[in-house]
Amino acid sequence: MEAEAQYRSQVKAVWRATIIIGIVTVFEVSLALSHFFFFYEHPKLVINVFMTLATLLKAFYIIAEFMHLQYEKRTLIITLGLPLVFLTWLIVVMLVEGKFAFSLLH
Amino acid sequence: MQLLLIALAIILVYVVIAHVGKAVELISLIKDEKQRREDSSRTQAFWFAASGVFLGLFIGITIFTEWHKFLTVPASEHGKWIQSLIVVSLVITGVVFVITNFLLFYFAWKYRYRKNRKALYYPENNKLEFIWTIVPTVTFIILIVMGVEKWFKVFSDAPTDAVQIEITGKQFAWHVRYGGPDNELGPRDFTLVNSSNELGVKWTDKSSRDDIIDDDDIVLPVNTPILINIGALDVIHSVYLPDFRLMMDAVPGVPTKFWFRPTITTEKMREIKNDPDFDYELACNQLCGTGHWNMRRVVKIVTEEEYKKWLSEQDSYFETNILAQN
Amino acid sequence: MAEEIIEQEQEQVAQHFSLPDTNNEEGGEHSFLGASFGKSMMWLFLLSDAFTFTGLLLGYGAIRVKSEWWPDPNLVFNSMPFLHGKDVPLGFVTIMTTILILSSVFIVRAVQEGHRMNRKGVAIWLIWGIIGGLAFLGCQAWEWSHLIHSGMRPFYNVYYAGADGQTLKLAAAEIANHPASPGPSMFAGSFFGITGFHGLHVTIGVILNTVALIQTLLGTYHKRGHYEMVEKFGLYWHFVDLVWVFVFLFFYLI
Amino acid sequence: MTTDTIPGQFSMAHTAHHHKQTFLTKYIFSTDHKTIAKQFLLTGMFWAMVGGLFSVLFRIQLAWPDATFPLLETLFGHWFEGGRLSTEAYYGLVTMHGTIMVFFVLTAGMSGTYSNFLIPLQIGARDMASPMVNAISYWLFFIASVVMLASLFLPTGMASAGWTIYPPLSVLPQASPGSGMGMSLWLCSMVFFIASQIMGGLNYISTVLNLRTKGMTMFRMPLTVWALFFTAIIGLLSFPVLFASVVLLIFDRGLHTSFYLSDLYVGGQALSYSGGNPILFQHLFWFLGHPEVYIAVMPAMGIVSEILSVNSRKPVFGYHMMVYSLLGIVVMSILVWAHHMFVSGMNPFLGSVFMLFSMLIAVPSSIKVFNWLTTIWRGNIQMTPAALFCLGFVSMFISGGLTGIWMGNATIDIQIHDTYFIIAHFHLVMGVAAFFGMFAGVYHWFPKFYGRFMNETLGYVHFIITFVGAYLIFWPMHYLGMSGVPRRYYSFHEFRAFAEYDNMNILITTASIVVFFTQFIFVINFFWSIYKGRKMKTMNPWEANSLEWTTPINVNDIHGNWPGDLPTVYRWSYDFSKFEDEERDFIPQTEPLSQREIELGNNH
Repeated sequence: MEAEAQYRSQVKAVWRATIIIGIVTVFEVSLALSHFFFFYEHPKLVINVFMTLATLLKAFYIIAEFMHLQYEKRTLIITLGLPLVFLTWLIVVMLVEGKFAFSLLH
Repeated sequence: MQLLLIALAIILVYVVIAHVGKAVELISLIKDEKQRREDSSRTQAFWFAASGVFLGLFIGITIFTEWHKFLTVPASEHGKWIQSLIVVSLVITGVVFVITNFLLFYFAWKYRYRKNRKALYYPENNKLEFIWTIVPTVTFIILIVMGVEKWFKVFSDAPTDAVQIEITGKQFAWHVRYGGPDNELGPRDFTLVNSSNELGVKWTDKSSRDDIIDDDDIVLPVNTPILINIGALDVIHSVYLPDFRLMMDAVPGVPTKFWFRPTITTEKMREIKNDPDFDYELACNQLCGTGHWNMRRVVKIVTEEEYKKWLSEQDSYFETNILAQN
Repeated sequence: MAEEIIEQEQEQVAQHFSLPDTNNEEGGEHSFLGASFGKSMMWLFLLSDAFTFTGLLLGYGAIRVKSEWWPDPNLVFNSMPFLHGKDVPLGFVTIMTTILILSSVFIVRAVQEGHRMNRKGVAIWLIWGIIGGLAFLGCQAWEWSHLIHSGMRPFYNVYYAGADGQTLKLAAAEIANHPASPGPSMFAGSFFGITGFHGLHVTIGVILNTVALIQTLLGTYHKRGHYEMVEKFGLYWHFVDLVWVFVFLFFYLI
Repeated sequence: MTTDTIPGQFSMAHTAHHHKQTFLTKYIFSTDHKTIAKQFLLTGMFWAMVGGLFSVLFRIQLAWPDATFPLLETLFGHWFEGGRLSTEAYYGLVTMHGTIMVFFVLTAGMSGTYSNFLIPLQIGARDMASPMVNAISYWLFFIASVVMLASLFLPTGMASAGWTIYPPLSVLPQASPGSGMGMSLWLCSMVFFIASQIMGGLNYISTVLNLRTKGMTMFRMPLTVWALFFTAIIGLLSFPVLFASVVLLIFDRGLHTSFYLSDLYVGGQALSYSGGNPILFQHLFWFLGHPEVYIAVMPAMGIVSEILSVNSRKPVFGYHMMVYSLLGIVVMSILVWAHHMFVSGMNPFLGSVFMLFSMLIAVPSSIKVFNWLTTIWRGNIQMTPAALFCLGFVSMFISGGLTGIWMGNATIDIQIHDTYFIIAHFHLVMGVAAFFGMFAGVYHWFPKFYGRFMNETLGYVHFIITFVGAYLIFWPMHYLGMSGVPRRYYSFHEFRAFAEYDNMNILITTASIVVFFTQFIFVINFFWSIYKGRKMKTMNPWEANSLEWTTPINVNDIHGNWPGDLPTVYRWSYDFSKFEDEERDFIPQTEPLSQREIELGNNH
């Protein structure tokens, strides 16, 4: 019956992750709407940062729980995680370049 | 018919070569395998070493005969910095090039196959590997530091008194606009382009009224900072002035710029080069279509007095072309 | 000393022989990733697909950063089907997100049932997952057609900046007077381009899940002894969900 | 000896493949990795000849810009209208030469051939992880080839925006005749090609990770497998970004979005594109484009390490360092792309960061060079054609690599960017060098490919002319570039400064014609030897250690590579000349450690 218990705990973990993702989504949307309704005159930067972090949290739960990655072998996690360094660098470069083009134009 | 004959001749040559190869192989097979390997290794090591000597001579001789062509006199301030970096790199890489290539050919000759000899089992030496990790790293870091310092100097902000000009690329020519007496370029809008206003200058803006647009040689003063505002109308071009070591892409939609300080007038350069017809040339260096090779403009570097005189003789494009026509 | 080394070596050799073989039918070195080659191939594919989507999203990001002004998504995505004229900012897209996440959860459940070799359970959850996917596609189709009806095209954007920076919308009658897009045209271009590319992925995912469903119903996987195929297609489906989370952030929230 | 004569020995696991084979299933739609490797090789050879021919054609134009060649008009029709290469055809040929050589020959032809052939054979696997995906990978490449080939014959001209297809030139048919249908087919072909590469890469990686035979730990793999493995990783991470950039380009062309376009006035009218940024494309493109050069040269590095070691009868020096330097190259190569764009109008601060990375990537490369030199030091070098090509590779790699230190220095790059200097640099370091690796591989593994040897004499002739010729072609280009001659010019006579190099251009073109025709010696040798070459009589003709030489001579008839059980591995593949007093100077990987070795300790 050990398998059965494991199954139950896994199912529970998935629903838990679902609820967390749901709450985070509600949090994000309410942040966006609160800016829209109450702080429209103010810059959105801080809220954007919080929403990005919330999305990363969601992404973490999708990858770790739904895609089952946190239960996989460590090497697989590392193999998939390390290339994200390249992505990060690409993102940084592109956004800096976009800003630079902005500064040239205005 | 002629074509057929040529084709036949070529094929015949190849067939002969192939048969010779086959025959040589058959002859060599008579020998003992190891002896055969030793003989052919000697022959090939000889030819390889000979080709190394030939190439060494070729490279050595051409470097000396072509020296004046590839290390030309830089005609700008930052050109000299680049030149000095090139000399440093040339020395470092030259030494490494000679040593490593020599060792390669020498080892290939010295350690060619002999049937009675055994190679040395030498799989690792951490100390050695450590040395040739560290030494290149340190060398490169020195080069990087030298390069970065100059790089930021080249791309620093132009002095405020820099002469403003604008070079705009289009297929397949350059438009040049000078700031005019107020040394300020008026704004542009690509939707305003038409046959009488090929750059789309906004004439409503005051600063554009005195701008000079001239299709003749580009005239610029010596020893004065010059800020080139670069743009393009249709595709990416690249402003390239080899003598000034100046290159910057002209990108439609994204204005770029480059400032430099020319140090040698055209007249003086003619003396230096001992070539009375010499001219500085502006070329396009980014593939921009079928006329890419054809975008030539002459740049004239003159003394400051001559430049002032030239400037005073120029008319505002707005007054002579736009006002006069309407 | 020598004996120790011999022992060590023998142990090492013995270890090579006793390693469990997960993939190579004839037993080989242990799997580096701890997953069958099929699953590692799917993971690696998803990794490379993540690079594709990052490239696309950066195309959008770099342009948005470069632009002086961008329409406020709260004012653009504020319609709901069956609620004409009502202003519900971000309402519909939140529903879409929920649908896609739930559909992802259903597929996880299918995978878990697969581990228990529960054929019926797998089939039921797969059906739910497919329904979720189709519902999402339907929602996207509605949103697209709504935007297209209001005059949006990949190269034409009806939302433009008002005098003090607020988002205004061009009325349908005025469009003819504006041959060039009044607002940043890339607002529409990147939206259609990237959600379209994502939608293509969703479509492929639905097809894959349908294939898995048919195979499950036919009992192919049961005969095979494992439901790994469901797991692999499931990974793909979660990835689609993952991408949507970011699309949601970048196009609707920020 | 066919598989039928050894009943019972054939692996149980693969009896499914043991059905009756027709010509079609065996040679055309085969899922056997060896056949697919040969398909890649032959397609690659075809493309190499086309690409080489194109380079000769436009070199003729550069050497004799004002002469006419009626013969060429007869041969090539409207490209040579009136015996002179037209500008449209010139830029088309330049573009196609780059595309074909970089993508179809040095990427697909190179890693397609060797990954497919060597990975399963050298790690002791029966086939790729997924033979089906492998076959699909080839056929996608084939479709890409057909589409690209079709684009050559378009009456409106082939793509002519350079192999880097920078927008807006590649987007606007008004700007260049080749940007119409020609570019559409180019992009279409590229989409198939990228799909092919990603599928192949997935397969190579999971094969190496999952299908190694008993005892074949990662650090016992031959360096070829390491190199091909890393190549696949680079491809897997960078091709998707090219895909993204191509997709956005297709959006711009088809849907009139303006990801890459802004403020354009072309053909007498202002276009409605706005808000885009052409530099964006360059970033996305070079995110693939730079790793791409390592995709081309890394398999050659692996092949050279392996063949130099086998032929100098010495273990490759610093095996671990070789692996780590490959890894270093993988990591760095994906971080340095923007050094192709120092003067493209990018942020100068980013430029300096990219300069730092670009210079540091030379460190692992120089480690490799020193290790190769030490590998042949005090060796016993058998001068087979394969070994000669490897030595040639090292020389080319040094000569071309050192100028990389110039190009990587952003400040120097202001002067030599996009001139003939860069042409010399990358042709030496990743063009000729990678080709040399490819030739070396063919000469070395030909017996495994076809059970026969290639003719050595022809190999020697091929090598020496190609080697000297390549230097004669590319060395003078350094001088041209340093004095400012830009690349991709149809004629240098417009400019006074560039017109004075006629002699050098004639030298380069003559050498290139000679080298081009020399390659036919190789081609003839190749096809001749398939049918008439000296037969392979022993299983291990080069006395090498790696697993591919433990397969039977007729391995091509066996889908599954080893007729019996898979071999077991006890050591690394570089135990050459380990004991001076032993008659035999190599110890195959399948041989258990002897008592003496165990006592000695420190074994790989």
